[in-house]
Amino acid sequence: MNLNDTLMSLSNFAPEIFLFFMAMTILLAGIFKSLKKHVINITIVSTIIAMLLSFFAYTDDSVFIFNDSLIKSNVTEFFKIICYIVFLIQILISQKYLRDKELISGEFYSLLLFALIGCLIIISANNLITLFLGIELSSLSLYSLIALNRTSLISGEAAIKYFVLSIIASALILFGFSYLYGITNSLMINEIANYLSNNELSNLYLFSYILVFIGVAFKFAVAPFHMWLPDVYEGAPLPITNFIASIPKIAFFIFAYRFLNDNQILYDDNFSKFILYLGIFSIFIGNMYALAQQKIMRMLAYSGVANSGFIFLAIFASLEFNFSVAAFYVITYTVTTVSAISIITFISSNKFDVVYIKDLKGLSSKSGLISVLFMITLLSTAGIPLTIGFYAKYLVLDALVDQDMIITAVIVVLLTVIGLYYYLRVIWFMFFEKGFNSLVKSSGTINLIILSIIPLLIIAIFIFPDFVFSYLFAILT
Amino acid sequence: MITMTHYLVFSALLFCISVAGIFINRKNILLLLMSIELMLLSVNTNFIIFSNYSNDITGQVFVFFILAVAAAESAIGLAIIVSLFRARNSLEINLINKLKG
Amino acid sequence: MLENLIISIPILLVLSSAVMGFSSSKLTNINAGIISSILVFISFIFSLVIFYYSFTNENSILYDDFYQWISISGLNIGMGYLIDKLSAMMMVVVLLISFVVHVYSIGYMRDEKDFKRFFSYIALFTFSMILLVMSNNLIQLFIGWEGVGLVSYLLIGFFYKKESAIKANLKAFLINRIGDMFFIIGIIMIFVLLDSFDYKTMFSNLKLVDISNLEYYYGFNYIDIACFFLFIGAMAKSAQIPLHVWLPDSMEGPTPISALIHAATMVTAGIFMVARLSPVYIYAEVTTDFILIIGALTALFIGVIAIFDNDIKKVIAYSTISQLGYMVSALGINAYTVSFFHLYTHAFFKALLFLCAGSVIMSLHHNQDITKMGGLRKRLPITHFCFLVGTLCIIGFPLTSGFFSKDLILEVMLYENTDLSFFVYILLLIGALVTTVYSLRLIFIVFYGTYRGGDIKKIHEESFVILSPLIILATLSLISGFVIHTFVELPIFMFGVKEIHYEGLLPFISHGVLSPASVTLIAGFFIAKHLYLDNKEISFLSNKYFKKISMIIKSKYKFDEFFLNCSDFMKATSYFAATKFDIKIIDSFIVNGLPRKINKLSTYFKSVSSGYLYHYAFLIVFSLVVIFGIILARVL
Amino acid sequence: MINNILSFLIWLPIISGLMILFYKRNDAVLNFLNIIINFIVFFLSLILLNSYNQTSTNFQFIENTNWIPSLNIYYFLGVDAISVLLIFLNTIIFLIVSLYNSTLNLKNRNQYYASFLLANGLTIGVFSALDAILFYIFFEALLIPMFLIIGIWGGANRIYASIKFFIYTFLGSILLLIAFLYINSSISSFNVLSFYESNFSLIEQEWLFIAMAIAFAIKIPMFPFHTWLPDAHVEAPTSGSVVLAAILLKVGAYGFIRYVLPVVPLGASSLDMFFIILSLIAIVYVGIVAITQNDMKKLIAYSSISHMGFVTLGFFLIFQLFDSTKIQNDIVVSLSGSMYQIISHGFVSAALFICVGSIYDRYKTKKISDLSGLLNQMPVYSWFFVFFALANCGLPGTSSFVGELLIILASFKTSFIFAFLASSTLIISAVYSLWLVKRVIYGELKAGLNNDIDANFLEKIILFSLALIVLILGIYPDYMMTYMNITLQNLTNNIILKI
Repeated sequence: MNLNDTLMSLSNFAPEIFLFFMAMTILLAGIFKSLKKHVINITIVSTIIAMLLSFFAYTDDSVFIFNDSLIKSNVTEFFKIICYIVFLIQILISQKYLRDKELISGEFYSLLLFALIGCLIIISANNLITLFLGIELSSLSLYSLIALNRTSLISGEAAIKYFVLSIIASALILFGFSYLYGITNSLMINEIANYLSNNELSNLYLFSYILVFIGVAFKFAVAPFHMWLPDVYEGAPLPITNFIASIPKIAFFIFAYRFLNDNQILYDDNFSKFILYLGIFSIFIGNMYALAQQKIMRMLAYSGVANSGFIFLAIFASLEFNFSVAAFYVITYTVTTVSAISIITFISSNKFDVVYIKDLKGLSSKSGLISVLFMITLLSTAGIPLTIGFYAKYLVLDALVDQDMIITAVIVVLLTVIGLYYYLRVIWFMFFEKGFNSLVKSSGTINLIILSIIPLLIIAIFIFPDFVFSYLFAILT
Repeated sequence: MITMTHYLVFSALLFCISVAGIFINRKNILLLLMSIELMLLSVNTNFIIFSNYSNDITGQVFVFFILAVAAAESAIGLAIIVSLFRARNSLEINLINKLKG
Repeated sequence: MLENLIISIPILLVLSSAVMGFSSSKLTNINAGIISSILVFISFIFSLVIFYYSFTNENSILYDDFYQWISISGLNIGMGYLIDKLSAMMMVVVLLISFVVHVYSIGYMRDEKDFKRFFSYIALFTFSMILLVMSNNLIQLFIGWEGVGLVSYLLIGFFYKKESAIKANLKAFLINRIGDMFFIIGIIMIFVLLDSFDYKTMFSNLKLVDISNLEYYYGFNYIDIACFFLFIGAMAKSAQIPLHVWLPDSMEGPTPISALIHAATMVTAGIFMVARLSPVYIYAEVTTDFILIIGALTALFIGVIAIFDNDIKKVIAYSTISQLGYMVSALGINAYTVSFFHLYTHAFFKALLFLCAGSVIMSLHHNQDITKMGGLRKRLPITHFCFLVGTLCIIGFPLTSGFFSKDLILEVMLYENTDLSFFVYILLLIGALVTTVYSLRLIFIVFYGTYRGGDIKKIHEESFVILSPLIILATLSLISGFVIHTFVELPIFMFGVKEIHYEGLLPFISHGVLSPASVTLIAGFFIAKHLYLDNKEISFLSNKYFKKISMIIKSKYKFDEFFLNCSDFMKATSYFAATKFDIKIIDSFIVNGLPRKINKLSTYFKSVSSGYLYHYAFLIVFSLVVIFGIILARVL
Repeated sequence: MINNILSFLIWLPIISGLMILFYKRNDAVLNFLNIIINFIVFFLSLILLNSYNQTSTNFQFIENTNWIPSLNIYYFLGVDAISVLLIFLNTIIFLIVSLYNSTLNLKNRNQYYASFLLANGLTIGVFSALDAILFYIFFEALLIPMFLIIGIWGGANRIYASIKFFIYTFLGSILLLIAFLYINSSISSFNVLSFYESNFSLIEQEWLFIAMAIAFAIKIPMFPFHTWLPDAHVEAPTSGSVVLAAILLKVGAYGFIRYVLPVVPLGASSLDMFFIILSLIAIVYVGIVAITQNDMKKLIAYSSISHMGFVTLGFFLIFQLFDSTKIQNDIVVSLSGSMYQIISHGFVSAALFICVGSIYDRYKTKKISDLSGLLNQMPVYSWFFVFFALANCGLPGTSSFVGELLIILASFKTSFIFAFLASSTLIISAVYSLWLVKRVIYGELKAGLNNDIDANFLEKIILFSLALIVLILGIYPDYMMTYMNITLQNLTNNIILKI
């Protein structure tokens, strides 16, 4: 590896490296009282800069950098930019909440940035080592972030649960990695994934893939590996939940994409059925549990479980199509979840935490705009037309029907109908009930504008969806 | 003659024991950390075996990374446990179920 | 020219109805009544012109469509007219009576708040009736048919605050609806057979149909069934047993209405319909026998009820039903013209009787109970005279109109010369006796004897507006029978109908006077005189068997109770279906039950989640083992 | 302009509805704006009605844009006579509703109007979409404004009703989506015209038919799926009930005639007896259920179900007719009857709900047992009520008679029993309609009912125009009959060719 390569690699990885340095800087800045109040701004500005760097360096070619351990292509950059945008929205919205809860500190933003960088590395990783490091970087940061609210009992509990279970998942993934390494003699993901083009499928390969994908299922919170998700949603501070619900999902989707794209294993009946049934089971469990929830975050968590099930179905469906269906689903789901949690973050304040669904009673009379935005978000999660959530579910169903899996499709849609009920319940509390939540604050024009971005996009992309589809189709082929 | 299979079975058993340690242990959180450590070690064993048998050094490089990360994980785990202990004055796993349902 | 006249009749009537219904309060009641009457009168004149035309031009049939109601491939229904002698005659009768009733109502209804609404209704009624009469197809007939039913419904409930009135109108409408249900099936059956609703096409298609081979249900001929269903419609409208129960109750309406709708015109629509469809009915042999029996039963058994009723209007109403029975039984032997003749005479004298009754009721300040009347002959001489004329007509006193028409029916019945017709003839003859008794009873109790209602001095004749219609009708009742030859020679429609054995007016009169009917007349007179004028008892009438019979008759054969039970049953069914089946089973058990089950399951799932870390870990490991197990089993 | 009239019809109310959300200052201005918008939409539909060429069998005013090429979904609009008439019904009803709404006291008036405008546009979309997915999108999206209308402005038990409404109809429609996807997966098109040319095997058609029929049967609603409707009607605000009864139910019927009968006729014909029986149960049984309802809105809701039973009966008779008579015209007659019943019921039920709603506004009760003798206090309303009740029981001269006559006629051609049961509605509908009138309108005024406000000018106009429409449709049905005749013949041809 010569200097030229190194420079090229550095330049191609500049946004992440820049962010990394900024994360350090913020950590330092947090120590000094005089700089402490600037950490937010520094974080925002550096994220924007990183995003712009990433945006302007966008090319359609794929480049292997750092001795092929990382890869940069239009796929990675596209998803990274989405990560940046989502991240930006999250920190912009969470300011007020964090201030109320007195959680603002240098290490908070620094850790958050590290978690982001970890996810970005997962997206770019082409080597098992970098991949593992990326996973661990984001996980380690998140463990600490969840536990950040030291006075809260449930934060600690959420953190320890997430910690232990997440390490089990990591260990499973690593275990799978070790066998893959043993079979292929390589740590390069592209080589591992292409292994089958020259070799027969061995049972060991299948089992290690299943191990790895159980790890992935855990990260996506696909049932029965979902138990951590509701606890973390409930226990963690809302901005952290917001992060966990969104960016790692995108990262792990790319993880799955790397391992499965052009891989013959998808055509293996055992593996594809594994993905399929896991997905259906997850939709079932998620919806069934969400139905009885009284707490809004747990409800969203279980709805997340159901949606992750759909993501697995979408991955299954990439048999027929390509990963664009799954990618669209992941993006849709991520974005709508961010919107939902951001709205909850925004209306929670130190005096009034939105914990139960009934806390939203009469929100529409207090703030019509917020409740309409929330409604759009929820409808999108439920997959009702006029929102992109419809296309997301539509594509999955379409893929299932195209593979003549009508019964599966019917089961899935029937489960979705169950799911509809709890989304509607939120809407009914917001719109149909008389409210008393005078403590909800819904001021701040800038925040409202930021909150409106995603719901507006949800509608706008619904009306003109084709450029998204064709773009995803183009880059993921 | 000890073949690769033996090693692999050994590491798999190690993995199983550690996993069992996690859910059979219902007393102390610290024991969890140990089980986790053991789990990662079984992975390490695997990597070393494969690396050795295939004459490829990268597997062993990976092991170093895993060890380092494991150390970091232990550190953070301990930190979480400390904060948990401060909040509730106990490390009984049985008591950690405020979040459920 | 004639076409314009024909079109303008319904237009004038609907105009009158609309003007009365929507006019502002500026139009005073009297003026409104006058305008309305004038419009009807003009229509009447027009109808006379049409009538003149169709009786002077031999075999002339005016036929056209105003417009196409529906004209799609496979279905052509027009709205139009078919004026032959039958409909021209009927139109004249309807419009004449309507006009008379209009005039009468100006006086009778003058104190009503809803005066104009009343006039709007009767104009609408006349319109619907004309629509029915002049229709050239079955659908238009049905529209008019339902239209008159509607107005009858509205008018019976005219005094909408009275509970009995609104009960009666609902009853009337619903029972008519029972008939209509069958009627519409009948219409459709005819359509399916003859491929048209239009009379002209229908009857010409009838020639192409092989009637004898139309086996349908249970050995009945298709035409029989169709005609049977059509006749059920007629039974409801023309108040035949057992669907007659609405007519006595309909006397809750204002009296002019009883005269117009429930005596002279609407109730005869059933007769008119059968007469109109006579070319079809002559093929329905079983059904015509049925018609014959129903008519005879109605004529006798409902007539008997009239002897025991004390409400002046109800007595007349029962007599109407009985007379309708006569007309129907004439239909039963395909003697359509005879039946129609009785319809025509009956229209005049029955309207007359009702209007007289109305005059009495008005004079007595809305008292209808005949036990509180008596001796009114002196105070109400004109009314008495007219009532007497009406009574003479109905009992068939020689040379009155009723004499001609009723005797003709009896004669034709006897002449038919089958077992059934002879049996019916006997029934009708007894019916004639009964008619005499109750009619004379009424006039004796009301106008003779002594007044039983208090001070007779306060009673006096009503104004000229009330009386002049009586006089007109009385005159018509007296003279209208002399046109008998027109009827016996009247071709109902394009098909030839039954030859009537008729040798001229004088032989008919002499034959009629010497017939058994005269015996019943005389016998009836003496019975009535004995019982009601002299107030004596007849010994055999007081034995216990006769008491029992009279109890049955007074209970009106429990028909009302039967329909009441039916409606109670329907309500109970509905209540059961609504609360038990619809709500309990479908809604609670299935529609809400399934979600409830799912919700329960969900709550159960939630409750079994412990939240313990080691359970979570165990579950992960367990699932892992299961997944591996399954895949191992599949792979190996 | 005339070429894009359908787009205008769809998007004008939707966009103006969204804009009206941001204006809440002055109620009078809002009323005015709302009425004007609805009037313009009505006027546009009038133009549509007028410039539609009845003699052509083709879809007209076609707009075809490749909306989502990657999913093969087109923005494909077009109308035949069925659609035109339904759009016309739709715009009239919404115009009337907008007039009626301006007489009400409302909270959040702008949102209320916006919901209705949205519903207006979306319904027009449903009736004019010729791409299955586009149809589905409008079909589903229509639930949202209705859900909000019932849920926000409804009665005491509105939440239960609205959720039931939403979930129940959603449940059905999602099966519809799967059916569409299946069709697309074999013929690679969502285009209705290619749906018509599709040729599925019998078993496929049966399953497709079941999926689609459940969706539309819930929407109509047919007998065992009907229980959401009374609840929704009882809780919905008056205008909501009007739209629900007059428009939403018709969407289900439209679905049958556009997506079920011509697309999977074999499937339909093999299961038609079942649906005929369900329709007859709806006519007889649901009619009987209506009799003893104590809530006026519930009564009318059940009567709506019963009347819609005629519509479905007319639809499913066609296969029996084809089997027994083989005469195409008979089928056309049956379909014409159904279509006429759809339109007629739209007006009659709308008017009845307006009457009941006005009674509720004045006396704050819909319970029949609480009311009596309203004729004494509000004669104008009461006479209209009587009129529409009579129209409801299919009195000749009103529009309801025409459809029922044709359907009874068609059913007689297949079976005497069908005709007998179908015509029993003459009695049953008279019982529930007129018994209602007897108890509520006639009689002595119930003590405690004190309200001297009769219909005001606007309400008189509303009721009068509805009455006029009902009468005109009843007296001169030929205009509409011939208007849609060619289309129905063409439809019949399509169906016959595939059986």
